[in-house]
This record gives sequence, structure tokens and C-alpha cells, in this order.
Amino acid sequence: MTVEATAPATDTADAFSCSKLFVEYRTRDKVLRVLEDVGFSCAQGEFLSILGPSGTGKTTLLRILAGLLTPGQGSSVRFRGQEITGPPTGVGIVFQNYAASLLQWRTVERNVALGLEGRTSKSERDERVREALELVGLADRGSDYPWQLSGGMQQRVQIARSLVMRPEVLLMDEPFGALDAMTKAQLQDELLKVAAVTGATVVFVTHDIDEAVYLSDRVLVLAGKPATVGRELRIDLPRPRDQVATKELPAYLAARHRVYEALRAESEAQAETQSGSGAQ
Amino acid sequence: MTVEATAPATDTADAFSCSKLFVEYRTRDKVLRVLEDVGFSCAQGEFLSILGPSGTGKTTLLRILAGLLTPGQGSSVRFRGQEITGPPTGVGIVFQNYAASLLQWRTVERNVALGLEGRTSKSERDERVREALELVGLADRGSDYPWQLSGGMQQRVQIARSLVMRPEVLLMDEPFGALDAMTKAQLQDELLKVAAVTGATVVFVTHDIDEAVYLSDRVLVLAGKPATVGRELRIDLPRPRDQVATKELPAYLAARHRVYEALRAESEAQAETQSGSGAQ
Amino acid sequence: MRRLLGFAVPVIAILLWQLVKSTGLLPYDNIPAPSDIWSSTVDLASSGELLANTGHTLAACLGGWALGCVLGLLLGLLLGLVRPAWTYGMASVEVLRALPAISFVPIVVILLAQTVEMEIVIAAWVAIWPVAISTIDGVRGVNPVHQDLARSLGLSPVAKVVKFALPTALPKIVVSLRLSLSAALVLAIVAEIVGDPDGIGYALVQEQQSLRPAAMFSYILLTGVLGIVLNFILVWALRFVPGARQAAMGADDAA
Amino acid sequence: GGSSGSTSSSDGSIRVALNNTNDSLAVVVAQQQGFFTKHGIKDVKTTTLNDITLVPSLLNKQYDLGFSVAPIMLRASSSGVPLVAVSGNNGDSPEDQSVQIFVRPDITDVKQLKGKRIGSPTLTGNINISTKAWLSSNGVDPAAEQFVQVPTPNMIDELKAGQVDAVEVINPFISVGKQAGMHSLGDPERALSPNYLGGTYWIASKDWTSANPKLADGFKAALQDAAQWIKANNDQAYTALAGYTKVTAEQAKKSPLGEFTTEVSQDDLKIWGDAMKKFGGFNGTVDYSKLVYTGAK
Amino acid sequence: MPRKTRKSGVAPLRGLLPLALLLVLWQVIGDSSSTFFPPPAAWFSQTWELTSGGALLDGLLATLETFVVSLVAATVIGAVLGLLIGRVPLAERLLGPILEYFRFLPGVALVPLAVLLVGYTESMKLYVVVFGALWPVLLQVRQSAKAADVILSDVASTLRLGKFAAFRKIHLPAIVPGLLLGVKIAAPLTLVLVLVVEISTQVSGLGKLMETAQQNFQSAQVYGLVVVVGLVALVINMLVSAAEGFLLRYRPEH
Ligand SMILES: Nc1ncnc2c1ncn2[C@@H]1O[C@H](COP(=O)(O)OP(=O)(O)OP(=O)(O)O)[C@@H](O)[C@H]1O
Ligand SMILES: Nc1ncnc2c1ncn2[C@@H]1O[C@H](COP(=O)(O)OP(=O)(O)OP(=O)(O)O)[C@@H](O)[C@H]1O
Ligand SMILES: [Mg+2]
Ligand SMILES: [Mg+2]
Repeated sequence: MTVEATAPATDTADAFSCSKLFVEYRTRDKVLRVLEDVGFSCAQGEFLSILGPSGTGKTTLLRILAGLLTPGQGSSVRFRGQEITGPPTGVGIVFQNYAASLLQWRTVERNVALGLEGRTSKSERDERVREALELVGLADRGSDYPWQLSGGMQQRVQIARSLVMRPEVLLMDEPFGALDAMTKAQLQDELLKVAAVTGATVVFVTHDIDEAVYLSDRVLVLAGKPATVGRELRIDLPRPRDQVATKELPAYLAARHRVYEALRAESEAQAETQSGSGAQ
Repeated sequence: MTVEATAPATDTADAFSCSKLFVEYRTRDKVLRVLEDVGFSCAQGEFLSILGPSGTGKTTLLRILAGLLTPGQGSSVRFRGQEITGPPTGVGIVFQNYAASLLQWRTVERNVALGLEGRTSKSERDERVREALELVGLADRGSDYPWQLSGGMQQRVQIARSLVMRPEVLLMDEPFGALDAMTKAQLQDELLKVAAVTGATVVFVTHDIDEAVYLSDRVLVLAGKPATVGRELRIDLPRPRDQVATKELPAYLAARHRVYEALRAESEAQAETQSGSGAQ
Repeated sequence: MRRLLGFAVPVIAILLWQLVKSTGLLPYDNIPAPSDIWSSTVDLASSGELLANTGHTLAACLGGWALGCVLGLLLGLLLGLVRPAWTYGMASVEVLRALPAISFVPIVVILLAQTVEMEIVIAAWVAIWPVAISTIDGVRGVNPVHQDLARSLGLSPVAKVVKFALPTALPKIVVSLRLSLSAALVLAIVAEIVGDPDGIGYALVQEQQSLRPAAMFSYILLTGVLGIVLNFILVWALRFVPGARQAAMGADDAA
Repeated sequence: GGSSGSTSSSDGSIRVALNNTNDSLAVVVAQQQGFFTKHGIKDVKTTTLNDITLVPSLLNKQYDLGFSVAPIMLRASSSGVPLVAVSGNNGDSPEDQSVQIFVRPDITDVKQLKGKRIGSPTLTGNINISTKAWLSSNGVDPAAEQFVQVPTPNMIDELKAGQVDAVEVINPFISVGKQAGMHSLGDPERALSPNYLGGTYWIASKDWTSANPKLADGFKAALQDAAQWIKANNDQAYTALAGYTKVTAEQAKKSPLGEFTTEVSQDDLKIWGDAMKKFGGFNGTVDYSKLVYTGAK
Repeated sequence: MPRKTRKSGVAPLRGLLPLALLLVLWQVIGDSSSTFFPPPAAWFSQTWELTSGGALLDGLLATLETFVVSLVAATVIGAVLGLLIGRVPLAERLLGPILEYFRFLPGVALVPLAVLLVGYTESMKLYVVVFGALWPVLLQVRQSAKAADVILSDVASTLRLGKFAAFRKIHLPAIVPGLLLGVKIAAPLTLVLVLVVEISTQVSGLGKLMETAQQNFQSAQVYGLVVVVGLVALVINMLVSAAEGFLLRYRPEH
């Protein structure tokens, strides 16, 4: 059943915990505050989805969790109880902009192998790369260059690149956004399987409500300008999940409905504040 | 109601008509045939969606319709009865790779104004740019540079850039793929409104079955390696459509189901041929 | 056929030149006719002088170029990637790279005598800067998503340079390798004209003073041929450098 | 190539830097006829140099002796470079007109050169100083002229093309120019002194002469022999000239050989120094006596 | 706190520190009577003498004038040719080989030829300098023109921009970073070439002063003039970098 979540707890068993998090982008002529007083935590092994309107700060939040962006002074962001100062080990990331994230001068195979180089033997590396490419359905395109692939294929290369590292934590920014329904469903299941087997924590940004509900233990809705955590919804569906069976559960439909309502409420609230204050 | 479509007719009232269309990509060491014997036509004012697995050739097809790619010898692709030799007038396109298609050195406003420059007066241009940006919800970001925007925002800039031209034909490659449900719904409705008012023809690539059904008069499913038009489904839902009312119609659900089935059947058929022949 | 198109322009130019010369429109003794240049080239080639001088100049040019490129690359990486190095060194580089190499010839002669080493130093000096500047510019152009990726994969600084910075900079570096090559060749010849009694530069002055302008032109024109050959080899060799393939091909075609 | 730097030549051999004109004939002849060996020099290596890097090469001991001209020697010496003239080179000979001022066809008198553009092989060299003195003695102010540096082989063409109005030409280009119909306003060399003024020398660093006085003496004696031999064997001398300058024998014969001398006159050097002060912007101080090698004591 | 907008722009003057230290070291341990390696203090005093008759200023102005005109000409010609052969395959086929050939001709050896055809004029200096200085711009522009994203060309053609508008609005801005890199490399090279031509013809400028000093064995003055050239170059490079900072201001980095 879907349950309104409790206040974020700080606990060393958490993979991530944030409090009083805020972020400002400084450009030549203005300062844009994107996140404000964001507080939440994510338990180890949890599958947490983040939803929110376009431009609300989801990518920004993910980059902070990845240790790629330093939040404003006074913010606290912890990974396993430690304040984050740089990219923590064992954290993999799939970027939203797949085209920019691939190395154009490397073949698909060598893009996937990137993080393994110098860390594993050549034979193990080849084996793991092959497995990862098979997982995303690109086993036969290993020797192509990124520009020879379609958009969805490029995105899958990126997914393979992070899975091949067997990360304990996966940060994924709209990883399945460019994929068709079938490929998407297949990769969702693979991801759930990988997470279950390895016990990995996943923080997952998506725009697809069905996807968020199907995959997650919990959904955060970011909204507002600057954005904060508007709602937090626990998704209590049994695991392992199944594309047909799970989606036919009444609990699934109820959860889906609640997430939808939460999103609508948040966007409406946002639209109001926005027209009211004119701030941005 | 959903009706299996008839064989493609060649008619000068058609916006596009293709027959015997095939495409090969030639790289250093191999030739990859992507499309094979594709034949269909698209009437003026029709809203045609194209669905299909990732990497099947949807983007390729759209680039051919836009006159950006020359198909193989013997293919016939006509726009309003004329063989296409270069980009035809009145055709706007929204690219899948939004990041690469924006001019990084121009602000949002000036990216949108690009096609109007020298063709309208300054005041009209400013007015139309403002309108277009408002339509996509970016009225307050006109003076930012593309890198200061989120992924979804960049995609919306691209949409504004093609709408501002008031094209008679719009070719859109996963235009709403990077958007959240609310923004997406809103832009879908705006697009339908624009198409209705201007009588524009739209060819729309998407992975979202709901979106395809909600927007289209007809859906083509591309599948196979090399791909061809696997199914063609007419969507006979009343217009104007409405996010709530239309989606509650039994006819909507039935259409959705048929499209889903068509897609699944095609991908399964493809998976079989593939494992059978090993060709690619 | 399409490849031959490139020869059209030079062939027409040579024919025109021959024409104005044989009709007496160009009365200068120091500009010989192409036919004379050709026959003197044949003479020089058969006497072995041409080969010996070319070999000397080539050695100096390639030695200086290789040295300059390596130094330029290292310098460029240092300044492009290490912020304090840039802050506390870039202005010095800006000053150094504008110093006219030929005004140093007498000084280098004091240190190294009139030897091929002197030429190598002069050629290296001019080869360093294009490579260094392109490397600085290139390694800074690593796209933001790639920077994020490299950090999140926890790559070592060396791996970041090898896997991201260098490949990103490569197209620009390839262009500057070619620029440096021509600069090194020209400066090696200038050093021979001014200082070292050997090689093409020395020979062309000697030929001029011995009243053989045709032979002098043989050497001058030979330099261009030498350049084309060197450039062709460079572009060809770059195809074997992983990642440089595309960059080299984008840059070549002339050869 | 140039032999390597700083080996000392106490082994009885010498390395000599030549130039590519008639000026080096005596050394070449001395080498060919065995005069160096005769005077106790075991081995002679010669190299033809293009330019004025000679002085640095003497300092770094790459060469022991080299061809030079008075202005270079005086300037180097006043800057503290310890040089000496071991031997003279050109001597007096009335028929020798080794420098000529060629002019454009429409110029027939020195006075017409006023304010004109004149091409000179080296702006600070002996020929240009002589030319300035010559202009001055003919009532033309050299300060009002525009002097430009032109490589000697290009002078005739540039004159033809009208890019310069007059040029200071030396052999073998004088004969080339005459063949081409150029006309000359005369020889400026005697403008500095009624007597022929030697301006070319074989120089060495003071270090070398003090360390190897025997070799220096031998060098000078060998040149003395060569001078006599050249006088007696004019035809063979032309063959030698053609050999190292690489001009054809026919071409070589067109320029007079002149006389060779090994004398170095302190007075001559002083005349040069004064002329340089007057016309060459030179303001250094020179001890002329120290410039002349006086032989082993 | 957010992604740093790194200002590469103009190199700070602090960067002269290594050179300054080197000079101080030279002054301290150098031999003050050395003919060819006089210590820096002597450079200053000897070079200062040149300011008396205005010779230094005249030379500086002559050199600067040729420099500015040549750099502008080299940039324009290099950019036009680079774009042409980078974008028009026929032009590449026709001109590629001959340009590749010219690139390696030793410009200095061609000075006599230029003199013969043009004379001892400022424009002769210009021809020779431009001939040698346009290559960095040409090659970098050609590379950028070839590397430009195909999607941008697609944007131009689907918006039906027309050849000229597409060029001005898309292809030209897309090569600006390459152009600037070319100019950055070409600027000091141009200065060097101006000096080389001045040295070998002694027509005018700092090069003439330098050659005169050289022939007079006034090494200290040569070094002093070299320092002047270095400072000029520093100022020029700062200007080029500032122009780059301005033209590429749209970029997050750089
Ligand atoms: N480098 C930057 N400089 C300035 N502003 C930025 C920068 N990056 C992002 N922003 C702004 O911050 C806000 C949040 O951006 P972010 O990319 O985090 O959004 P998002 O939630 O991921 O959106 P989307 O779903 O469209 O990807 C946006 O308004 C964007 O314009
Ligand atoms: N420039 C190219 N060179 C070689 N192969 C290419 C090129 N562009 C596309 N392809 C190949 O053509 C096929 C179809 O690509 P296309 O981009 O049309 O797919 P798509 O249907 O748009 O896929 P997606 O939904 O993932 O965007 C793919 O297999 C792709 O690898
Ligand atoms: Mg985002
Ligand atoms: Mg696509």
C-alpha cells in the first residue's frame, strides 16, 4: 500500500542523507537558486525515484549526490554517514545527456570498458563488457562508434558503462527516456534484477510515473521555485516485480494514482507561487 | 474505432508519399541496411505517429522526409507530389539530439529567432519569439544560454524554434521525451491546438504509446532488420481531444491496446528473425 | 581523376611561368625558367648533392620538430591542467614564444657551434609553441559531462589526461603538429642560411653566389616537396595512433 | 658539416673559415700547392661560411682562422672581443677594380644619386663605408641616401627592376653586370685613401695566436707563397678559383685576380676606424696596435 | 559553489615570475664583461641609449604597424581559405595540394623574390609576413569547419536559411573557437616574421635596430630589444586573449 512517508531520519545505515540542502547557480548577471532546504535520506539497498517538473533541479540534485557539485554553504549531504567532498567510490552515474557523455573517439566496447581499464585483467574486462552489452541488447554493436548508433542505443551504451562497474550505488538521470516501451520494460527488469542480486542502492530520476511506481520503494516529488521535496511516497509493492502481474495489482494502480495526484498538486502549487511572486 | 489501414495511395493531396524506400549506411568496413521497401503516405493535415524499437530507423526516416538524407537509388519520396531533393519549404523539424541542435553561442531568444531573422520585422519577430517561448513555458529564460538550461528546457527551446516558423509540416523526433508528465501533457495540447488552427501536417516519432494514440490520426509501426512498415493503425478518436475525457473513452483504451499488441508482435517477430538469421 | 584535380593548379602555374620566361616578359636572371630549374635539379640529384643536403636538413628538421613537439605537449599539459602552473607561467610563455629565433642564432652558435645540434635547437624552439598553445586550448575543452564522468569513475589524474584531455585536444594538436613541422623545416633552413655550413639552406646560398639561380630555385622548390612528403607521412602515421584517426583524417586530404 | 666545437688545435692542424669569393683564393691555393705543409702545418680543414657567425665561432674555438673585413674586426674588438688580424689579403693593384657602383641607365653622374636608394651587401660593412665616403667626396650627403641590404647576387636584377637606383657590386658580379650592360659610376674604394686600402683580413682570436704562434706564422708564410704563386700561374689560379667558388672557369676568368698581400697595416685599420666613425655610426674605442698579429717572439 | 565558470582569458602578470627570477639569477651569477652574455642591467642601459634620438620609438611603431596590418590580413585570408577548403570539396581538391606546398616554402628565402617584384616597401614586408603567418589560422579554421556538427547544418537547411545566412549565423560562429586558436598561434609568429624580414632587409623597425646592434656586437642591446619584443608580444597576446574571452563569453568554461 502507499503510505505517506515520515520525516527524514539521519542514520549511518543510510546510503545518502541530506538536510538543509540548497544550491545556487551564479551566472554573469544573476544568481539562480535552484534547490532550497531539501532534506531526505535514502537507505542502503533502497530504490528511490525522483520526479518533478522539467527544470526543477533533479539533475542538479543527482550531481550533488554524485559529489560532482558542491552545494551551498551550510548544506549537509552525507554518503554512508560521511560528508561528501568528492565523488565517492562505488557510485555509478548515468547522465541525462547521453550524446555528450559518450567518448566519440572510442568504440562502443571501449566506451563501456572505460572505468575498468587498469583495474581488471584484460580477459575479465572483455568478459564483463560483453555481458553488459548483452544486457542492454547491443552485443553486436561493440565495434561501432557512438555516432553510428541511434539515440536510444547511445543511451543504452551509457547504461552498460555504469553497470559494468558493478556499483553499489547507481544514480540514474532519465536513463530509459529515449527508449521504446519494449526495450524499456526489458531494461527495467534487468535493472531490478541487478539491484536485487547486488543489493545496490538506486536513485532514479524519471518523468514516467508508471516507471517510478513500478521500480521504486519510495518516490520523492521535487517542486517549487526554488525546488524542495514536496511529497514523499512509499511504494509498498511486493518484490520481485513483474511487468504484467505487478501492474495489475490494485495497490499498483492506487500508488500510481497517488503519485499522479502528488505531482499535479505540486505543479499547481508551483504555478500559483510563480504567478503570485514572479520570482524565479 | 481503430481500423487496419489500406495500402498506401499516391495522391498529390498527400503531404508525403514514399514507396520502395530503402536506406543504407556505409561505414569503413560494412554496409548497414536500415530501411527496406518502406511505403506509406501521409495526407495533408494528418497527424501521423511513428513507433518502433530503438535503433530501428525512425530518425533515419524523418531525416529523409526532411530532405536531409538521400535514400538509396530507386527509392521514391515525394512531398506534395514532388520528388524530394533538398529540404522543402514550410517543413519544420525538431531533432532528437536537442543539445547538439541548439546554437551554443546564442541565447534562448536568439536561438528561437534564428529562422525569422531577415524575414520579418524586428517587432514582429520579437512578438512571435515571445509567444513561442510562452507556449513552451520558457518566457522568463529568453536571455539565458543553452548550457544554463536543464535537458527538458533545451528540448522546449527547440520546439519553440520550429513552432515560431509556423510551419505547414512539422517533423518531430521524440520532442516530448525529456519532459515530465505535466509539461508533456500541456505541450501535447498546445501542439494539437497549433495543428488544428494552422491545418499543419505532423509526423511524430515517439516511444510513448499513450502519446501516439492521444495525438494521432494514424500510427505506423516500423520494425524488422532492416526495418519496414510493420503495421499501420488508424486512430479514429473525436477531435478536439482532451487529456481526461479522451483517455477515458473505451475507443482510446482499445486503440492503445491494439498499438501495444502491434508493437509487441513486431518486436517478437524481429527478435525471431534476428536470432534466426544473425544478420544485421 | 578527382585526385588529379589537385595538380591542375600547379601545372597551369608552371606553364604560365615558363611562358613569361621564354617570351622574355620576365627579364630577371635570378628568376630562372622552370625548364632550367628542372635540368639543374636533375644535375644536383645525379651528383648526389641534393640527397646529401636534403638528408642533413631533414635530420635537423625532424630532430627539432620531435623535440619541440614533446616539449610543447608536456608544457601544454602542465599549463592546461595545473592551474597554478598557468597562473605563474603563462605570461612567461607568451613572452618566450614571440622571441625571434633567428636573432638567437649567434648565441646558439656560441653554445653549440655551427652544427646540426644548433639547427635542432632553433627548429625545436619554433616547434614548441603551436603544440603547447593547442594543447592548452584543447585539454581545457573537455566537455562538462565528460569531466563529471571522469570524476565519478574515480579516474587517476593520469588516466583523465590520457583518456579525456588528450583525445579531446587531439584534433587541435594534430593541426599544430603539422604547423610545427613546417615551422621547424623553415627554421632549420634559415639556421643553415645564417649559421650552419651544411644542408639545403647553406646550399641555396652557395648556389646563388655561384651564379646558379636555377640550382638555388631547385633547393627552394624542393623544400615544398619535402614538406608535402613529410606531411603525408605524418598524416599517414597518425592513423595508427589510437584516437588520432578521425582527427588526422579531418585534417588531411591534401596529401 | 662544421667540425665539433672546442677541440684545441695544438695537434698542428688548423681549421679555416673561408668565404665564397675571390677573397679566399690564396688560402685555397696554399692548401692545393702544399704551402701549409711546407710551413709546418700538418692538416688544414676549410669550410665556406655564409655569414657573420664567424666571430662567435672563433670564440668557441670551432674555427681557428677566418676571413673577415675591417669593420667587423673593429666593432668586435671595441666590444671587447679579443681578435687579431693574422694576415692581410687584398693588396694594391692599379687595374684591380673590385668594387663598382652600378646605377640605373638614366643616372650618369654621382650627383644624381642624391636622395636615392642604394643597395649594399652589408649596411655596416667595408664596402658601404667606402661608398659613403665616395659619395661624400663627390658632394653627395650619404645621410640623405636610403641604403638597403641586398644580397650581392640579386643586385643586378633589382637594379633592372628599378627597386634600387644604385648598387655596390663586388666580383664576380661586376663582370656579370657588365655583360648585362650595366654601367658603373666607378670604384669607391679609393675614396678613403689615395693608396689602395686593404679591407679584408684573416683573423683569429688572441687566445689562439698566443697558444699557437707557430701555426699563425706558418699560415702567414704559406699565404705569402700562395700570393707569389698566383702571380706566376694566373691560369692555374683561375682553375683553383673556379673550383671552390663553383662558377664556371669561363666566368671566373672574367674577373681580375688582383694582388694578394699578407701585410696588415695599423694605419690602414685606423683609416677604417675613422671612416666608420664618420660614416658608420661607430663610436667605440680601439687599440689598433693590439689588432695586428706581430708574429712569434 | 556550483560548477566553476573558469576564466581562462588573460594570463595574469604573475606569470612573468619565472622569467624575472631567471633574469635576476643571470644578473647575479653572470659575467659582467661577457661580450655575448652580458647581464640584464647592461641590457637596460644600452637599450636606453636608443631612446635618445627616438630611434626606439620609431622602430617600435614601424614594427607594430606592419604587425597589425599583417595579422589582420593573415587572419582574414587564412579564415577565408580555411573555410573554403574546409567546406567546399572542390576547393579542397583544387587548392589543397598547392597550399600544402606553399606552407613549407621558406618565406625568408623568398624575400629577394618579393623585393624584386614589389620593391623595398612596407607592402613587401607585408606579403612575406602574411605568406608565412596565415597557416595557423587556415589550418585551424579548416579543422573546425570540417568538425562542425552535422546537426547544425541540418538546422540551417531545415530553417531554409539561405547560403549566406547559414554561413553568417551558423558556420561562421561555429569556427570562431578554431579561428581564435589560430590567431593565438599566429600572433607571435607574425611578430617573429616581421622581425625576420626587417632583419634581412633592414628596411625599418625593431628588426633593423636588432640587426644593427648584432653587427656592432652590442649584445646587450640585442637582448634589450628582445625584451622589448617580448613585452610587445605579451601585450598583444593579452589583447588576443581578451578578445577571445569576449567572443566566447557564451561558454561555461573558457
Ligand atoms: N550550469 C548552470 N548554470 C546556470 N543555471 C543552471 C545550470 N544548470 C542548470 N541550471 C538551471 O537550474 C535549474 C535546474 O536544472 P536541472 O538540470 O537540475 O533540472 P532538471 O530537474 O534536471 O530538469 P529536466 O527534467 O528538464 O532535465 C534550471 O532552471 C536550469 O536552468
Ligand atoms: N551515421 C550513421 N552511420 C552508420 N549507421 C547509422 C548512422 N546513423 C544511424 N545508423 C544506424 O541506423 C540504425 C537506425 O538508426 P536511427 O537513428 O534511425 O534509429 P531510431 O529508430 O531513431 O532509434 P532511436 O529510437 O533509438 O532513436 C541504427 O542501427 C543505427 O546504428
Ligand atoms: Mg535533468
Ligand atoms: Mg532516433
